[in-house]
Amino acid sequence: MDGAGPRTTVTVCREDFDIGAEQARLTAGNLEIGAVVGFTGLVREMTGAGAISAMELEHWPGVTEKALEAIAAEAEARWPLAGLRIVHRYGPLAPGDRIVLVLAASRHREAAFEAAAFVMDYLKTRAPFWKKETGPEGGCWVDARDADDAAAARWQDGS
Amino acid sequence: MDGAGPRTTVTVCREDFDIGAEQARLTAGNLEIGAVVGFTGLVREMTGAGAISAMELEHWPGVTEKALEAIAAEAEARWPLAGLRIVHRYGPLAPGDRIVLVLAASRHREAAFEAAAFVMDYLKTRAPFWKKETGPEGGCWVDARDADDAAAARWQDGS
Amino acid sequence: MQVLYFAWMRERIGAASEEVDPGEARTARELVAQLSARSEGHAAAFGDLRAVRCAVDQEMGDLDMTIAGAREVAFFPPVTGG
Amino acid sequence: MQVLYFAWMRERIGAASEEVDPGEARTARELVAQLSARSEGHAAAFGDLRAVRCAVDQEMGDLDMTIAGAREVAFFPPVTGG
Repeated sequence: MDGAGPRTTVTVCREDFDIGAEQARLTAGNLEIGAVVGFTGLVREMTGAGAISAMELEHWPGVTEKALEAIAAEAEARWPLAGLRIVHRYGPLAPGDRIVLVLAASRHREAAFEAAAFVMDYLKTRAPFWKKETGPEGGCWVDARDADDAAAARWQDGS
Repeated sequence: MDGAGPRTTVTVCREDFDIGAEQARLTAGNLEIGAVVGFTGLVREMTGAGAISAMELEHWPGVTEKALEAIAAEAEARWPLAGLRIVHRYGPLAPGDRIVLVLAASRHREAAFEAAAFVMDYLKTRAPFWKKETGPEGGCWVDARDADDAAAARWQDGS
Repeated sequence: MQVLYFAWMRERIGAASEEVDPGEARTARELVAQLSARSEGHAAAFGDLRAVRCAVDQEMGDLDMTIAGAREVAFFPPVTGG
Repeated sequence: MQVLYFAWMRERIGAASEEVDPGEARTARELVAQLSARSEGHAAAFGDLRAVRCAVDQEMGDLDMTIAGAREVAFFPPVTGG
């Protein structure tokens, strides 16, 4: 927004992230930011027959980062962002663990809300991650949700 | 969501807030939360003739809290939330300072995104806060934005 | 009855609240007509009623709300929080 | 050419990658037909092509993508991150 273009970074890692520190880093020194929208995805335990005790997140090293960077670039092209941050974990995770963080910063809240939702919808359908859940009956690969395809499709009408 | 109903709290205070700590408190012990959407509003410096050096946020003690609680209750009635947190500051603020935090937690991201956006739209048009900005030509009360009325109106069609 | 003012209405009137006898006024709009005559500051604060909101006993409403039996009426500009 | 497998396709085939001579195969779909004959695991992995996605030299596409000149073809189920 200040000629230097938005501050955009993508990280794919095993380690957990610190939301407050990530947000402070994204907004530091830019006094034109009026709104930051953050999305955090967490591992759900579920209950009953679908209860899970652990999750393993597989990804495609190198290609995952490129996919997330392409999604970030698309978001920047669509909304006037001051900054965009994507962190996605892989490897072993437990219920309650954080999986993904998306932060979108802008002057006003509309762009920040829409960009964060857009990044999540595209990430869910375009970034090469695969979840395997461990439950009472062993390991089970998670099926893709039709709702995620529908959510991603809503951004394609106007483009 | 677990019979106990969502965990909802509202705070109106002079002090700054800690986003990471607020989010940890909201999600603690609830392993059915899959998504948390956070909105942070910040004081913008602006530039040129509209540049501001300070802001004073006036509110109506007692009534502000009731207004925010009513907005939170409306959000809970509309979306399946596991938790909702609203923190709004008042008093003197400077460019870059945090003004407001909204956190919405749910099983899936759609409800969390919509509830957080809804709370912000209603807060902007219904909670008794008034911003006075100090710029090069002295103090100036901020005008209400038509865009905020339009944003709030979009939630009224289906209700 | 207690009348409250906020933001630039408070500044123009020079007081955050005042005790008022509503007399014949039955609605907030009729109370405004009476209050406007109190001082130049009051007249300035109520100069453009499109920019005035009100609450009767802490319930938000429009200027045609009844004030019968009210203990408190508040006047304020459109809100600008968040 | 290098062929990569992910998630349950990798588990059924029992390998994350293998070196393959594409022979006459010109599209990913024709390559699948050839790969399916390699083992029971391959046949199981490619049993339902509605659940198979592919990428040629790291470009996502559908099974009718050309593989001419490709150094790497990847097969995987629909993604489930986030």
